[in-house]
Amino acid sequence: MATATSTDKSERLEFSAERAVQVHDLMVKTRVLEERLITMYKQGDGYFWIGGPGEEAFNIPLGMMVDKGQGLAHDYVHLHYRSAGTLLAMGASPVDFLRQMKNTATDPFSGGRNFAGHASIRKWNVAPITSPIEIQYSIAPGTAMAQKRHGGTGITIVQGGDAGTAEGDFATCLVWSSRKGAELPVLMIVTNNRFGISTPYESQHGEKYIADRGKAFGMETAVIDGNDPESSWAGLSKAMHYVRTERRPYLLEVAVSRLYGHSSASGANYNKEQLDCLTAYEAKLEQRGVLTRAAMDAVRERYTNELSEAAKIVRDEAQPDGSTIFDHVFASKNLVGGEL
Amino acid sequence: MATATSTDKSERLEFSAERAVQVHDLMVKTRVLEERLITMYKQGDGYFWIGGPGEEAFNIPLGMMVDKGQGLAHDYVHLHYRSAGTLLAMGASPVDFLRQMKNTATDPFSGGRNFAGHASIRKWNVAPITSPIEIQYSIAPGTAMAQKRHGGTGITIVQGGDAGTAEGDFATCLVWSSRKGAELPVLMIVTNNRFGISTPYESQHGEKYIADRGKAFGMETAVIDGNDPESSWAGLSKAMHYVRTERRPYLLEVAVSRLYGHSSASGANYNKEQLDCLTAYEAKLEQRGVLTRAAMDAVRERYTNELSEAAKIVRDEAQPDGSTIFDHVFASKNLVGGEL
Amino acid sequence: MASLIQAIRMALHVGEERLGVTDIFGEDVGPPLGGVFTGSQGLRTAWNSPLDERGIIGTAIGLAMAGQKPVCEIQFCDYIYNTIDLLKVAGNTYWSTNGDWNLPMVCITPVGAGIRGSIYHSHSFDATATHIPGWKIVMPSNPLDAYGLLLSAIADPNPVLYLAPKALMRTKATLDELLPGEPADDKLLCKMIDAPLGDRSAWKPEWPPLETLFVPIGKAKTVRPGRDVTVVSYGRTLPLSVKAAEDAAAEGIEAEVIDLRSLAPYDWEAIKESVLRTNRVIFVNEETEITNFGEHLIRRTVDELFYHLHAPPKLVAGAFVPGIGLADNLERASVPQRETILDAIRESARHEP
Amino acid sequence: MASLIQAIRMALHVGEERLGVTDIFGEDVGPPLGGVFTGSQGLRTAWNSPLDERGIIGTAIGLAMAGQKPVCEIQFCDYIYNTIDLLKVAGNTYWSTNGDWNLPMVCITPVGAGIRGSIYHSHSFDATATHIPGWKIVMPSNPLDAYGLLLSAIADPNPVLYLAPKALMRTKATLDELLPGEPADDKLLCKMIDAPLGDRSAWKPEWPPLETLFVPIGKAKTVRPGRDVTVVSYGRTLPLSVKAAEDAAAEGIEAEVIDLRSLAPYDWEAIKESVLRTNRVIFVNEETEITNFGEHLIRRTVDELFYHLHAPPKLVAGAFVPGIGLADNLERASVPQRETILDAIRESARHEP
Ligand SMILES: Cc1ncc(C[n+]2csc(CCOP(=O)(O)OP(=O)(O)O)c2C)c(N)n1
Ligand SMILES: Cc1ncc(C[n+]2csc(CCOP(=O)(O)OP(=O)(O)O)c2C)c(N)n1
Ligand SMILES: [Mg+2]
Ligand SMILES: [Mg+2]
Repeated sequence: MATATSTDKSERLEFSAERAVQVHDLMVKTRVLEERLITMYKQGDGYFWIGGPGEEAFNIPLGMMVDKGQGLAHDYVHLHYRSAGTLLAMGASPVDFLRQMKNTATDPFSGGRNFAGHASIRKWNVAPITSPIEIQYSIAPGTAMAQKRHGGTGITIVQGGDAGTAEGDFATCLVWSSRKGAELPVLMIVTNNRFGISTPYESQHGEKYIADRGKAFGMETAVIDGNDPESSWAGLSKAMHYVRTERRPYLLEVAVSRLYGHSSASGANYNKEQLDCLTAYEAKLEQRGVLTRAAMDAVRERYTNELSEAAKIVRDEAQPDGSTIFDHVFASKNLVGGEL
Repeated sequence: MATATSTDKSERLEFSAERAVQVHDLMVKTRVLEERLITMYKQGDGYFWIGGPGEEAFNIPLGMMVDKGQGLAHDYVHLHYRSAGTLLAMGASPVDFLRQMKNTATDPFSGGRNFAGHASIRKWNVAPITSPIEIQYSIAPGTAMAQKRHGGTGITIVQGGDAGTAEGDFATCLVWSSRKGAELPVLMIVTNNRFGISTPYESQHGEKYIADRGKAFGMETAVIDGNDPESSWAGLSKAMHYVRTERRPYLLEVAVSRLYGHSSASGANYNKEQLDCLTAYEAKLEQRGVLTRAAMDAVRERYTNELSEAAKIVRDEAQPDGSTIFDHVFASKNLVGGEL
Repeated sequence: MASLIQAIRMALHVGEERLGVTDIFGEDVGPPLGGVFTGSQGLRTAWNSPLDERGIIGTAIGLAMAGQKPVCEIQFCDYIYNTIDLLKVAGNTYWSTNGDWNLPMVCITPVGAGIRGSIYHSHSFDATATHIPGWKIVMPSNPLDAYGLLLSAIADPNPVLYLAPKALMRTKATLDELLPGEPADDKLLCKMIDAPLGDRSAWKPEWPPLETLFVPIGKAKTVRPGRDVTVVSYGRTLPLSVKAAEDAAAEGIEAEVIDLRSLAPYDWEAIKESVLRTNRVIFVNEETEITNFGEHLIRRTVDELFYHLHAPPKLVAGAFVPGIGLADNLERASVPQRETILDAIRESARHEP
Repeated sequence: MASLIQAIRMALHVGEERLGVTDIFGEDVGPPLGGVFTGSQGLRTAWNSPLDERGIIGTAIGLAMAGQKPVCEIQFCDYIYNTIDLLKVAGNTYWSTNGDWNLPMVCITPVGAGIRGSIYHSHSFDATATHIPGWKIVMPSNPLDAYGLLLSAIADPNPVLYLAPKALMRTKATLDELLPGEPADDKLLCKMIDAPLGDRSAWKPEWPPLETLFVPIGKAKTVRPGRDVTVVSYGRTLPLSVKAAEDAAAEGIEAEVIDLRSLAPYDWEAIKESVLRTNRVIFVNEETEITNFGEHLIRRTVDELFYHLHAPPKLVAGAFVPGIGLADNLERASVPQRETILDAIRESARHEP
């Protein structure tokens, strides 16, 4: 896992072979997880799937570069429902995603209460992923404000889709992050797959780039290709370095693919018309001689087996009991305040 | 009243003497009205005052240039609580503002239900002025859309303050007005008095100019001096001409004063530190020889007497009866659809 | 025989063609999708909005002001809660302006549980909605009412909220409740008006020769007569209540079931007339149970009919917890089930005063 | 003797100094104004936010997540209705994450009529608020409770909504209800802690040596004992209810008045104990009356105490109209008055079963 220090290195255009292998490994792991989740849905082992295949080349570098930990010295991460890759790169276990898919009592994110892809990991400052689009952008200024006050290099990272930027909450984040003299260390990320469910970007946006919306607020902005992990890494390095050291906001727009459509509601079938970042990166690695086809196939096979085993375990885990609906309505301890 | 045609003339830097006199007359009329309302409040003839003294040099040109009328061929006007000048310039009667101040049953805007400054004039497409800050910006795209479809030169004008632009509704208007191929004929106006109640602009805004927020959306924008009626006229001419003919949005930021503080809640006392547009314009007119001091004093005296008479009339008008609270919960006719 | 969602779509079509509807819009409402529940496929005036509920309600208000007839959609009522201020404005405009501006707009939103929708696709909205003055509120439980209530909503000069029970979207009409003009053959109907899978760019629906039918807003319907206890419900819990009444009948208890259909204004006369006969009443809905619209109906019942009651009036509603959990056990424990309603019927009917 | 708003300010000060409050924020909450009702004058951690209620609630959630203790303000509850989705999220986070994240935040908002606030400065919020699970909700009617409930709210690890009755802001404590540590001389107190008129940039408050006092959330208080009828109220209508009870006493009716103080969780035991003695109950609040929290209390009453009632339980609440009109006649006709409450007391007490 990269620490704050390693991400502070200025951007590099070429990866080391080591990092390339690590990124590739996590990309495959994520893709195999998503495919397993889709299979579970299709086999009736879950009611709904939504996830991030097509965003691995961005989400994995992001997860690797997060300064992971608990409390103000580390990054706070406000993600959305396509973020499994980021979380796997941070070290989350794929089996937990299967648990949420199958809504078992063992689901560590919600105890079988929430949809797939709605993680919550307080011990790593991963804010609960919620369904209402874009509200994370209204919440993010709060964690960032506490970090600004605390000092250090911890930042707040908030991510959402392109269509969601039409909600007022996106503007709220722009406004609250850029107040003069009270600028916040927020990295605002928009993963632009050019769709909101069925609605194409072109039909709803007057902006050429969403990132341009930051400019009126004096924010640094960039638009990067999120279909390539190396361009993602470079873009993230630059953005994170700025936010960590300047303690000011940065708006990063990232072009990504949506490889299995919006969600299970739209069929969850592979879309050949979209650029597949994994295929593309594998071609690059093979061509560069970093990994052979056989080695890459072995990676995939390993994860496929792992996930297939994991699915078997999860299949036998208990569902939550109906009587538990009354649990956790009110807290009796201030966990976020450090009470144990 | 200027019609669409007359406002289509391109901007002129110098006013004709005739127009200057007309503008001055309306500025005085508006100022005297506001002063009367404040007096009423202070004498206990009303519970609350809020209004627009300090914005006359902009609001009056605006009202004069509105294409006034009912229905899609004319302008729809979504104002806020500092807009008496605009409405007087459109031809509204000052006495009606006194009625609302004194919440009489004769108040034509709300029958004694709403606060001072909350007009509603359907026959002139003046949308009801509501208290929740900024929601008019979420509503304006609706009237503009109907006008775009209808064709012609009617536009939607929406106005609010600087602090209010932090609400998501302002962004909603930017987004909905600028969708590619579906751009709307909306003139978005921000009257920037550099305060939200007690909170200074500088402490809450990262934007140098609020108007810059339009740029990412491909909108035309301008920042003008609203403390001078001639610069207001020029800025409005240009903006309106663009919106009327191009059928696309325009964002106009206007520097204005707040001469009597926020409202009666903050005392409603004259603030000598603010530039007084009326004093300034009178000096200009006198210097140019357009009007003598005596002539201007006469104008003021005439309106002072008029308003004082009007206040007497209103003092004797009946308050609404308690039983009327159940009136107008539901409409039985589609008035906006043309039913009579 | 139309399904409930097809009935909505046909009503929207009739609205466009004969009642002046100018805009049917919301997220994914226009082509290519035509609504996440297919409710706006093939409609002439349907268009996709930005992903912005506040903009949707605001624009509907503006369109109504400009003399248009908008029907807007909030994709799921779970996402309507950032617009309550605007809904309140829509509801108070006619009153605040002392009758100057009416706002003829319809807002459709799918509601309720029963589809394993987890925390954010299971909300009910009737408690919050009935607390907002100035709106008419309807909620059909079958295709014919879905059709007739929507036409009435469109024709109404006021804001009308149309709550569409998600879990009943595919419920079919019965043969004696055909929509006026629709073909009895449901396969044929699907062929005529359902968009094909895949590329739809060249597709056009073939609308049956539909007639208008107005189910009056404010009129309940007794869907099952009975002498022993009155059950008042609406939406998804209405058919559940009917099933529970059938179960009760097997035990010799005859429950009368009233489909309220309109929540504002609601048909108090129908409730009263029934309770005066049965002397026992149960209100059933799936909203969370604190500050619930059924509690209003209970209050009115004890206000006006206290001495006619032979048992305490009952509410069967959703558990007061922060969400409906995804797992089947959680959903079942959170919202009324056939058995819970049956229990309430038994308890009320067998209660000795 | 502090006024209610001074009690709030002093509680916030104690919160800052002894209970870890990190942020007191909202529109005009910081210097120079210190709140439109002066509630945050002179506080160390008070700051002005952008004019954006969604940002205020969202940021409070974020601050709470980050281990801070935010107290945010919505300037008037009339302007909270664009944040209901966020309030719901704050209320469901602990539950949705199965106990992973609690959110220790307080949201203060002035509520109610009685100050000729017209349509947008007269709203009540108790109906909407009590329908949102996961929040604790308190509403004081006097300075001592205002102080003690706010300290409990701050100490609570959950989101707590603090409804401050606008019309009671200047209500003074009585001598036997002094805040622990405050001077009895109210002029002195004003001199110590009220910001001067004019330039305040150099001003600093001089805080009295206050002690903590926690009024437990969920505990009602019987403010007037009585044997004939129970009146349950809170906030602005509580002192009105007491006055109406005094009027009734002059007619020989002894009404017991309970100040609920907490709306969620609420003190059912206190209500029950009283109703079991008086057998008659009236719930009084100023919210609009359809889908009203008092209706929930009536439902619970008929559920659990039906056969103990010697009269139908009554609700005295606001008229169900889209707003409270500015003119005095309109306001009086819209919300409960001393006489309306007295009428209800008479009717209930004299009702022959
Ligand atoms: C407030 C809100 N409105 C509507 C929805 C339904 N919805 C779920 S995903 C989605 C589209 C999101 O598009 P985008 O923001 O581009 O993210 P993407 O799914 O493309 O990554 C919609 C409308 C929602 N979840 N929340
Ligand atoms: C949604 C909402 N929040 C808060 C208020 C209370 N309020 C009334 S005016 C005002 C300040 C508005 O400032 P600005 O937008 O700059 O307009 P100005 O009054 O300066 O013209 C506030 C906070 C309100 N009316 N509506
Ligand atoms: Mg997208
Ligand atoms: Mg301002």
